Amino acid sequence: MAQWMTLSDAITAFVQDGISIALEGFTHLIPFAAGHELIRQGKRDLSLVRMTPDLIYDQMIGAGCASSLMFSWGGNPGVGSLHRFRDAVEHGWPTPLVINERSHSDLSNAWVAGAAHLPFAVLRGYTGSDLPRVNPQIRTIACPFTGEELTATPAVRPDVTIIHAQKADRKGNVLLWGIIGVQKEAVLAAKHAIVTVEEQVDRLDAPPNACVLPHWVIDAVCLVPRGATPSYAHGYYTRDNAFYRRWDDISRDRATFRAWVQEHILNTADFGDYLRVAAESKRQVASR
Amino acid sequence: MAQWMTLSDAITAFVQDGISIALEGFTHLIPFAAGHELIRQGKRDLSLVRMTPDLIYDQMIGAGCASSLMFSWGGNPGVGSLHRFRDAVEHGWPTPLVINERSHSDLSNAWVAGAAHLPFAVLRGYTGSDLPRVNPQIRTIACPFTGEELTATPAVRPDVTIIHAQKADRKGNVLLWGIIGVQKEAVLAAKHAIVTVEEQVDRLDAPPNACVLPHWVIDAVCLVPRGATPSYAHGYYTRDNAFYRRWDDISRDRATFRAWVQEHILNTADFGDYLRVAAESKRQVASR
Amino acid sequence: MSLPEYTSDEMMTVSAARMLRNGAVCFVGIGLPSTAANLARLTHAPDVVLIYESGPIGAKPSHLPLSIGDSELAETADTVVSTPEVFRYWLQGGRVDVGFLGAAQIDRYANINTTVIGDYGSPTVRLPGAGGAPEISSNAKEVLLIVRQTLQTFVEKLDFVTSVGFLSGGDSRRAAGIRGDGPTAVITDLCILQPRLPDRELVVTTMHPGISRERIARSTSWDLHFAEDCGETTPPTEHELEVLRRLHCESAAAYAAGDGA
Amino acid sequence: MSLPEYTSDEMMTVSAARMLRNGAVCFVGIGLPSTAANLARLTHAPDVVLIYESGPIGAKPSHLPLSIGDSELAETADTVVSTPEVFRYWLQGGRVDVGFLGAAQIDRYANINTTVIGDYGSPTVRLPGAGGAPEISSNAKEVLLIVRQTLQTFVEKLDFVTSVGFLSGGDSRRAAGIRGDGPTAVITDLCILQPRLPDRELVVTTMHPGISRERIARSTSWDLHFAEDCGETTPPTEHELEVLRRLHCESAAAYAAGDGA
Repeated sequence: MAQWMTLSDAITAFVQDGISIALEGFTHLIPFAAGHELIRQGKRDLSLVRMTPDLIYDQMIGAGCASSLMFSWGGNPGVGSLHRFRDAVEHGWPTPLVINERSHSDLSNAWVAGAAHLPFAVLRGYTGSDLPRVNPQIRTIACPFTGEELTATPAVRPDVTIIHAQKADRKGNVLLWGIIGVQKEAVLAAKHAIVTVEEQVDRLDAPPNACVLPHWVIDAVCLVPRGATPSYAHGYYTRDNAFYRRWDDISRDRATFRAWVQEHILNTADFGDYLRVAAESKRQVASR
Repeated sequence: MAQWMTLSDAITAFVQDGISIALEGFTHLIPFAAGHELIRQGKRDLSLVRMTPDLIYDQMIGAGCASSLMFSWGGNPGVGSLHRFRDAVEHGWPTPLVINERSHSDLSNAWVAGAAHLPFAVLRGYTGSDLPRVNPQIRTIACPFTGEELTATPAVRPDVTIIHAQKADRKGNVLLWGIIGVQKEAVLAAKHAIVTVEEQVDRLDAPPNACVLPHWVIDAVCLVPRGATPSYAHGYYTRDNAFYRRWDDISRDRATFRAWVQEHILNTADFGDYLRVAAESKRQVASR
Repeated sequence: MSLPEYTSDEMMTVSAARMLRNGAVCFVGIGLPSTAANLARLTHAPDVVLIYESGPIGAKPSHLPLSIGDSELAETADTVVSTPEVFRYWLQGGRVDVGFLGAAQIDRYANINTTVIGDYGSPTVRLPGAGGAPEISSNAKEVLLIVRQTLQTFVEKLDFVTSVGFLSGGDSRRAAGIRGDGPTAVITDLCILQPRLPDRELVVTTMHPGISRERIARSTSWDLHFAEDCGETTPPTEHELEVLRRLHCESAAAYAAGDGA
Repeated sequence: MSLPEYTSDEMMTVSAARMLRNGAVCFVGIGLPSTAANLARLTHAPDVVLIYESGPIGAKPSHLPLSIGDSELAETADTVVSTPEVFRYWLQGGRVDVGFLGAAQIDRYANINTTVIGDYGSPTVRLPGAGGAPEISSNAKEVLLIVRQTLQTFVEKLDFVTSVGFLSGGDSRRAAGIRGDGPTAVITDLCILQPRLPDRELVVTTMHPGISRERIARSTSWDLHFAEDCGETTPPTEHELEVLRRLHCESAAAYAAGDGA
């Protein structure tokens, strides 16, 4: 049963050091506010799951929150590398990062298996690829009818999933639309789910067959306007492409990154405060 | 690539005697017009697939179109038996009917596997049930990670799927909404797909994340207003519950059924003609 | 104030409705289960969540659907998902508290048959079949069964096991690796039966008012036992009957509606 | 009329775009593949269907998305499905005619690496990884690759095989049970390479105008062969360049947009 609460309270209540956690959202609706709050609360030793680590996990990895990462594509889309992710994998900074690497098709199938309470997923994947050689979790299975050999991979069932959505009603029923990625699966596969939303409404007014998550599959709902920034929320604000490009400079160097985290996350009280500080940083960049 | 054509032409072009065929739609949007046209064209020896045979297959089975049936629940919802289905199974009338019986969960998973081009589906099903004893296609499979034993069943991939939908645009892109059942899976699992629709529109105006089938996965689109009668089309007309109840009398007796098929299907030119004759029958029933 | 008059079917439906706690997520079969679940929703359990196998989640119909997929269910639901999603993410996913089922035959361990009377290969009566029952009975956290009690329905041995209750009783259900607690009550037009520990055989725990032990025994093919503290079912209240009858009345109007279309 | 001036990247993108036939269903990676696919859509192939792995099917963006899931893709698509559905029903389901991919390394049999430079356990450069590539390369009916040609990208041996082309050449791809025809062309900033029968080694089939055999050979780590009838790539037309440059211009404006937000 969903409870409305502050994001800070939700993270404190449901996220303990050492748990497995997924913050999902495929380019769209990435729950950045929640990622910042995990950094702000100094969470450690998290087993991260996310198809595309993106800037959100680059920040968390660089800030030392993670001990492992399950993922399928780890770049800054359209820009280049995720420097903090690379630094962790290549040099173990700030702490070593164990990786569990899969393909998009595999990991999205694994989310489906998790939501369906199956222990594994079956797909036509990886043939000829070296990935099964370096990831012993990628196995084969024979079809009991045709004898055909297919790929089997374990389901994903994290302790906590966090997503960002456009709307929730007072009971905590959640509506999202546009690019919905694996968010429904990620919520249903998790033991606990936290949803941050752009707004609270009296009625969802969901179109037929929309992606709705009923309040009874969610633990906490948190009102965080612009909570997906610098990602976007369809119908609310656009993607801050400029920030994605600026991140390349901010994150390339350890000291610059640390200073950014200190100023923008550790020194801010919450995501509203971050947005004010970030807007100020932008003005300074623009006036240079 | 979808071609707009008459239903009669579509059935002639894509349905040959002896093929496997699914007319899907879970209570809602059942493609009755297409079922009638299959009877009208005297198709024989069809391998039918449908979760709920409903009146549409009761009519086709009684008319002698089918040699086998894969299904998961064969009743007249809220009314009772499907008498033609029972007569075929119990007495082989008008021809013997080989049945391949599964559960709803199994068959809907088998549709998913078919759409995903997998040879089999995995589910938590049937434990303790006698169904695997009488259906050798229901087997077990061990999880390669946990060793847990699960149910494996073969995917469904019929030669032809026919569905009814609310709208299509000029190119043949199709939109359906409301109770969407397994229609997307049934279309994507089939070698050929025919869609009958309530109306042709200039623009679909589909809401975000709606159930849209693009024209390039469909072979034929046919304009058949009220083509789901006595089932319903959400937003267009309601279910003819009275007819579902009257069917109990019409279908109970072989001669009465045959007379009904002769008058309403074989003696009518198309579904529009059927609707006129059926309306006349209703008036007679009402005036008795 | 005189007690209201009611039929045995009304007693059965009201008893079944009372079993649903407010807020429970309930996977509803069509017919008696749907009637009972909606009665619960309109009386003591306004926040019960009804899931129908055709796709509606959180349906709040004003009249009883004749079929499992009536438009009323889609229009009043919180959302409508595909049928595979209902079975995969919601039922198998472990999100259903209570599965609400009917049956053509039931045995002493609450195993049920909805497939055939007679031999499977050459049946005397071909019944509709499994539908969602095998997976509802094994994936819902608990199951409620509603069955009219006769010698034909309460049988010594099922002609076919469509869906499991407690298999051969005792711990055999758990030993077979089946999730969920299984049937916690069977509600009939004569009484309420519940599994007795440790053997999990169904025993009568309350008898509906005016129904004798003899009548119940005569309507059961096996040697039926009665709980030591077996009492009387609380009769329907005026409010329960009023809501139930209004539901039926509005439904009858809806069922006839097609005629005028 | 003088020939228009153009860059080698423009020649590459135009060449790649021309490979897409009108009406083809194309699974598009971000970056160069997305640029080429949209150029095709805005020139000779208005009915090409673009599928992005984030969910949009039939996207018709007016500017190039910076990421794989920009709102422009969702807003202009015929429909937006979930990411699992993209990979399960549409790619694995066999509905994709052409997979359009980039790579960090490619070998003579068009196998590609997007995972690591160096050893997997202690990489010199950690690349982004597989994304959709392993299943695109094995489930699409054919694959087009776009890669800038250098000694670092055109290598004798991949540091890691992320996704397969023709494995060890000849019939080895088919023998491994992999669906689809595999890569039918590799488009670079210098030339177009295609698999030669029967060994399926990549050979140069056309060289871009002004590019010499020596330049191409110097940019390739293996002993590269040229087709017997190897000719010159048709240079970009004014129309192709105009559309491509407008696309880039509108995209640059969109990328900068976030700053003002």
